[in-house]
Amino acid sequence: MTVQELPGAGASHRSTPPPAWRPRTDAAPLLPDPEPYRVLGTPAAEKLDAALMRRCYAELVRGRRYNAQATALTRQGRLAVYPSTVGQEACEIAAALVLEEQDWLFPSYRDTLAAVARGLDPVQALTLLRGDWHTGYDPREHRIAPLSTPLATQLPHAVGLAHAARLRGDDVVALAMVGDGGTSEGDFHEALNFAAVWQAPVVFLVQNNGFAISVPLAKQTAAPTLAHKAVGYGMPGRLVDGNDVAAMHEVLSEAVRRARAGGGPTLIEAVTYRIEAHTNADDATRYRGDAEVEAWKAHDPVELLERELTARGMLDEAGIQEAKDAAEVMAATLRDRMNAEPVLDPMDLFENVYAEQTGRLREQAEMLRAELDAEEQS
Amino acid sequence: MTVQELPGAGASHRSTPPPAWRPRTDAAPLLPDPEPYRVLGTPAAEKLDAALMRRCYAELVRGRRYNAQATALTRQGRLAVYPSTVGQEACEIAAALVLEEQDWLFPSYRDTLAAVARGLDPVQALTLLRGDWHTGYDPREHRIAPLSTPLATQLPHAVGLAHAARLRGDDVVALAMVGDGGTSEGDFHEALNFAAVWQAPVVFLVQNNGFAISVPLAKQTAAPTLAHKAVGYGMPGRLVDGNDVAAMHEVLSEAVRRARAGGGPTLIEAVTYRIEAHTNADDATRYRGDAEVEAWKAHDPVELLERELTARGMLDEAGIQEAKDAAEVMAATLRDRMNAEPVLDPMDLFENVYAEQTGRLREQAEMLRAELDAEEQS
Amino acid sequence: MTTVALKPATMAQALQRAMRDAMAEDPTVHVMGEDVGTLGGVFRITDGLAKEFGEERCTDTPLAEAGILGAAVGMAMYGLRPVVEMQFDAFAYPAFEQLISHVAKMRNRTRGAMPLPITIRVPYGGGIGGVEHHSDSSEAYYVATPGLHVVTPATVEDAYGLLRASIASDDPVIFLEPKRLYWSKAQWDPAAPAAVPGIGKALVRRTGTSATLITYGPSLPVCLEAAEAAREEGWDLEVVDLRSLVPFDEEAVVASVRRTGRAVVVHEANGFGGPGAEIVARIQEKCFHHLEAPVLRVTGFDIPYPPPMLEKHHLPGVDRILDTVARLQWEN
Amino acid sequence: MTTVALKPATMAQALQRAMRDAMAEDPTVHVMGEDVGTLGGVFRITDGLAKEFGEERCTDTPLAEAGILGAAVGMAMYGLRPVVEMQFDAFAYPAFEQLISHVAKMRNRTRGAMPLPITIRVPYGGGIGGVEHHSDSSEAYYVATPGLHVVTPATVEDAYGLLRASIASDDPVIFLEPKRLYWSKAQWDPAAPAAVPGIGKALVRRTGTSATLITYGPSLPVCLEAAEAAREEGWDLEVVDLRSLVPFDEEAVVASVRRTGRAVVVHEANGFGGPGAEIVARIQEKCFHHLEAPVLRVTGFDIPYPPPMLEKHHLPGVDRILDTVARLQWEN
Ligand SMILES: Cc1ncc(C[n+]2csc(CCOP(=O)(O)OP(=O)(O)O)c2C)c(N)n1
Ligand SMILES: Cc1ncc(C[n+]2csc(CCOP(=O)(O)OP(=O)(O)O)c2C)c(N)n1
Ligand SMILES: [Mg+2]
Ligand SMILES: [Mg+2]
Repeated sequence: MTVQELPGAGASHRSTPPPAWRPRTDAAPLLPDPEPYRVLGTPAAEKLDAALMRRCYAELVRGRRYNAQATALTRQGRLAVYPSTVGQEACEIAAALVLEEQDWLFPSYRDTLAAVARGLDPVQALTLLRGDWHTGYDPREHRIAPLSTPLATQLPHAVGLAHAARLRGDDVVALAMVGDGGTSEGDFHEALNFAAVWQAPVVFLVQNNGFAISVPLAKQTAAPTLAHKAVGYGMPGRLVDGNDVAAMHEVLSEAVRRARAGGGPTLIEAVTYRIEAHTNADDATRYRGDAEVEAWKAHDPVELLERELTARGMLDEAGIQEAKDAAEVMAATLRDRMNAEPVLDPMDLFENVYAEQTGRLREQAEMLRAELDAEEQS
Repeated sequence: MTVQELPGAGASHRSTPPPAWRPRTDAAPLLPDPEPYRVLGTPAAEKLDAALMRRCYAELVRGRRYNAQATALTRQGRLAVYPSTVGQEACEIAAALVLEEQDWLFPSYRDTLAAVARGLDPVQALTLLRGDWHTGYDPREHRIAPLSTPLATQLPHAVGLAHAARLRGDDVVALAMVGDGGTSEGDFHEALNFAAVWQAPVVFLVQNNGFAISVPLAKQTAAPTLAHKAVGYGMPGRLVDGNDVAAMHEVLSEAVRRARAGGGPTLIEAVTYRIEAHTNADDATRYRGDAEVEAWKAHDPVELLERELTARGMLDEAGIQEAKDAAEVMAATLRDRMNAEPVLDPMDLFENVYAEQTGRLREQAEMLRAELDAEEQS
Repeated sequence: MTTVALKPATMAQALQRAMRDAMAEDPTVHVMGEDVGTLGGVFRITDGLAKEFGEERCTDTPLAEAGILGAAVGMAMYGLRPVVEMQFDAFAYPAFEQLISHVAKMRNRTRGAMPLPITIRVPYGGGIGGVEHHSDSSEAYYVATPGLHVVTPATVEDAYGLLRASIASDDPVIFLEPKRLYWSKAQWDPAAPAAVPGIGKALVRRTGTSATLITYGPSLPVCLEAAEAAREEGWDLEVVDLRSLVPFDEEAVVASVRRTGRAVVVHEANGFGGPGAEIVARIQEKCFHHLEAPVLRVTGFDIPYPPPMLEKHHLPGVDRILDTVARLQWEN
Repeated sequence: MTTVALKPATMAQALQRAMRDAMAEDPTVHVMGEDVGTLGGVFRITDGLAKEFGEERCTDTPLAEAGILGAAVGMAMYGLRPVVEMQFDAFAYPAFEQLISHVAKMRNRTRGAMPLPITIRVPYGGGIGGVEHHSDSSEAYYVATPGLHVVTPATVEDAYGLLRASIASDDPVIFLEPKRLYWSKAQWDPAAPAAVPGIGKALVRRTGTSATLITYGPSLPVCLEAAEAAREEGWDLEVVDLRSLVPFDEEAVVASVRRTGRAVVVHEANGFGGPGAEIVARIQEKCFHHLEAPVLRVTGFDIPYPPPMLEKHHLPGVDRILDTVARLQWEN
């Protein structure tokens, strides 16, 4: 006996729910694939663009060398601190390569490599980590936002900038980078929500490198994957092998294209691994075992590409050597330039607090001036 | 030609991604149904528990009357402000009824009705909105957290409390209420994430009443439904007709049971509608049309249940009258009690800032004491 | 000399007009916040702007203050001039990290390359019978943060002029709107609003010789009333309206106190660690040999904001100001 | 009288010990924060606690400060005594709304029914060569918020004693740990730690007659050094260590300044609107007729925290303190 057959039970006691009820979009296309998308070592590698892949390879080799050089600089006291991206170079490089000139990159504190790969002078990129001025470059010149130390706070900036560009009718996409740990912050949530509501041309790239300092992903989230977070904002989520530069390039490019075409934001989770410690100041042996690190080393982004390209005859010994040589040149130049002690003017402390110095800053500047003069004389 | 067939392309250039890759849970069971769950007016109503439904009916009628009385009190100047839940009574009542004695309710500023239905003295529940002390009751006595005005901030409290109870081995579930607008706040995100990671016994009830003051849901989110947000945290999301008290009771009970059994948190989106303005101070005609309100009035939670129970012979005229009479008694008592001007002691201002009054508070208290004495004498 | 038709206008109207005129003059000015569009804001300060300039210029955002301010940062990075409304004082707190770590620091950390011309409008203070979290005087947090300007009007004319100046500023400005003065009225011609003053100049609202009352925002009318009442006691009080807490017009304050030799700072915010402390500290430093008595303060008590039924005891009132003036060691 | 084996211990060790002893004595004490468990915190202050008491008592949380503090509120509502670690000063800002609107107010808004015994440990201040956002002195925000205690140790012994007292307090305590003193050492016996002082009492760390230096936390060693150096100039400086900014030990400060007649307040936080302003305001009020000179301040400049290569110019140092003492109108 169904309710319809009940005595007195007719249309009268049922009501049609108002239309606001219907889900406004279908969730299925937003869901990521169950497995990270891969190209290298799969049939999809068939269609690799040789020129692009050789460029990626050169950048990966350079990126790896950059990481090594930066870490060496910390040991020599030339850098105060360096968060390495060894193992994550495919993410960093792909992020830089998929953007057009007019697009914007919003790096986290870890992403100096992406900034460098986008064309930023490595010395300028490392200013912050050297203990020199906070931002060593003009963000507008390279369209690279300041490296963001407060986690996830750069994400709403990317949304606002992309939204503003769209309102102005400009063809600009913003790519914002964040770590797995950063996805737990409220700012991550608010940024993705704003982006989806405004259909802003933003791509959110989460580098899931397994850890937030010492905290493993399992203590960070219970989500099936971080890419699944997309569905809650009404944007597509993509899961991709972050060590596969070909896959990274393809998935990021697609998201950038979509954003550029007015299709709105995308959330991409790149599954990768931080091979080195959190920074040179960290001791990773306190929270993870060698076996895990070794397993990931066997899935190295540089080697993955090198093997694929070699196997396909797209790269030979000479090509490898050429990339390595170029990287060595970059490293040597960087080392030399970083050896020069930067010269900072203490009086700059009072500049750029406001457009115009306030009275109290003038007073304080005078005091410091007098102190410096006195020092000089003694 | 697949990659395997390439000359030189063998196992050597493919690598098995490390195990941390696999999604840790299956997303499918977390996804809400595409349509809000309903019982009233559907075949599922067959199995209604008559006693429970009569109780719900009495509470709904009382709740509707309570709303009317509270709004009347604002007109008489007895309440400073009242955020009405007319149209949302099924959510409020079900939330109160599904909890055990030892469980905790975390209401938002709108949810005085849920608190009252849980057994809180309505005068105490309304203290805040009257302009009297912020929280008119001892939260521990009824296990009802203070009404939360800063949106979504109560959600992490619910998580922490539920987590603490679980650590202590106590059988306690926390039910936290929030509006559709509140889901955009960072605190919503952080609370749900903590709950899922900790597998805390919490139930999150979002009353999607279509608006955050004047802002419609379409400007708040682009998600398929708010229930879809659950998947990003790895908890199940449920979509339910918030005007169908039977459906609400069932879905909430199930989530509470699950939490109690150690199954972790659930996110429930109750689709409902705020029939009246945001508060008595708001003018809803500025942002929505009558037609929409009328459509929702035709899907009224009290009438829906009344029709169903009447049609099924579970409720007759006498039963209806009885519920109405009881509601009138409640309303009359409330009106009378709220007519009595509360007596506040200004010297209480300095109490409970700290466990012990600090020196400066003692000074300030002395000053006020002297002022009050002087006033009295003049 | 033209005759202008002065009509009674409220502070709310002057604020609305300031945004309207700024938006009309400068297409990069964008207003954003919760309920600012269709509704015109819960205080109706943005009334009509969405209609006149479109929802893209006056935007109802999702309900998330950090997101709002964070998005405004990005918009400003791209060259827009966002005017953000925080619905109430306490609801600006979720945006605190964005404010402190980015908004206040961006110009400095980019060595001037990326200034952020953002105006953050915050209705603040009590006296309107609001339930908890709706009446905070949060200025101490902003004042203690280098990189922010902190501005607060006390009159209809200043509401217009200071808001225009704030929107025109290339620096971030916390624009504190005294809620309980929203409906205060003055003769003011919206068709020919007064010239826009710069930020950072205090005004002597009443000259006097016995002592100086230093105040701002919602406490200005109270101080003026107290000054009137003080005449009966034989005191001729000067009243200084700071108008901006940062930059702080030390010159104007010091000049006044050197003249009168006595001073009382009046504000609603909690006393301990409040903005008044800084003002007192500077006065005693710069006027040490001119002071006949310690500089005193009349402020909100050092308690969380009380419920509406008790707020009158918390707020600085005429009697408490006069009692304090009486303690300025007149016998010496 | 027992002989105790004094060994050199660091402030970091004393803090760790304080938590360990509190956890051993009281099962309701729970430590939580980012990286506090397995890693023992980025400064290793919670080292070994997870191992000794289990991950449920010393918990690595997800990376979300508002969530951490909000969850701690709920845990405290249920009767636990959470000790929250914020990883660095500037990373406490995301939790600001929870702190101001709930933690500070809960006891008051529930009329005493629901006190929140939460200790919020915040490593603060500069001088460690940290990149931006890692060296803020954020105490002004906390000091201006009624309902919070604000405590900061300057010695190894106080690190232990004050942290124990803070954890034992039934009120929320902002426990500010001077980062650059983490590795400072003193003779201290971890097996028989000194008796736990209550919160709210300042200490005269050095007696003197010429003038009083009032300071706290990271600036105490600098002031003591300045006082030594001042002997050469013929000044005998008294040094007061506040130890807690809230409650503020006005009696101790006033007593000292009345004795010496001159005072300088020293702290790293920005001067304008900083905690020193309040201290100056109170001294001039309570010591007016004892003061030979205005009360001066040596503080961080009113700028965002500078990059490591310039921080030495920003931080109050011995010379700047002596220059300021020299300005205390000795000729009069
Ligand atoms: C708001 C905030 N909280 C805490 C920190 C301290 N902190 C710096 S890096 C880090 C871990 C970040 O992890 P993840 O987001 O996964 O990025 P990864 O370091 O792995 O690149 C933490 C906690 C911070 N920088 N900002
Ligand atoms: C953090 C915060 N921001 C803003 C407000 C102001 N405010 C009060 S109610 C409200 C709308 C809430 O909408 P929703 O969450 O949908 O709940 P509803 O009112 O519909 O029950 C707003 C913006 C607030 N209380 N808290
Ligand atoms: Mg990570
Ligand atoms: Mg709503």
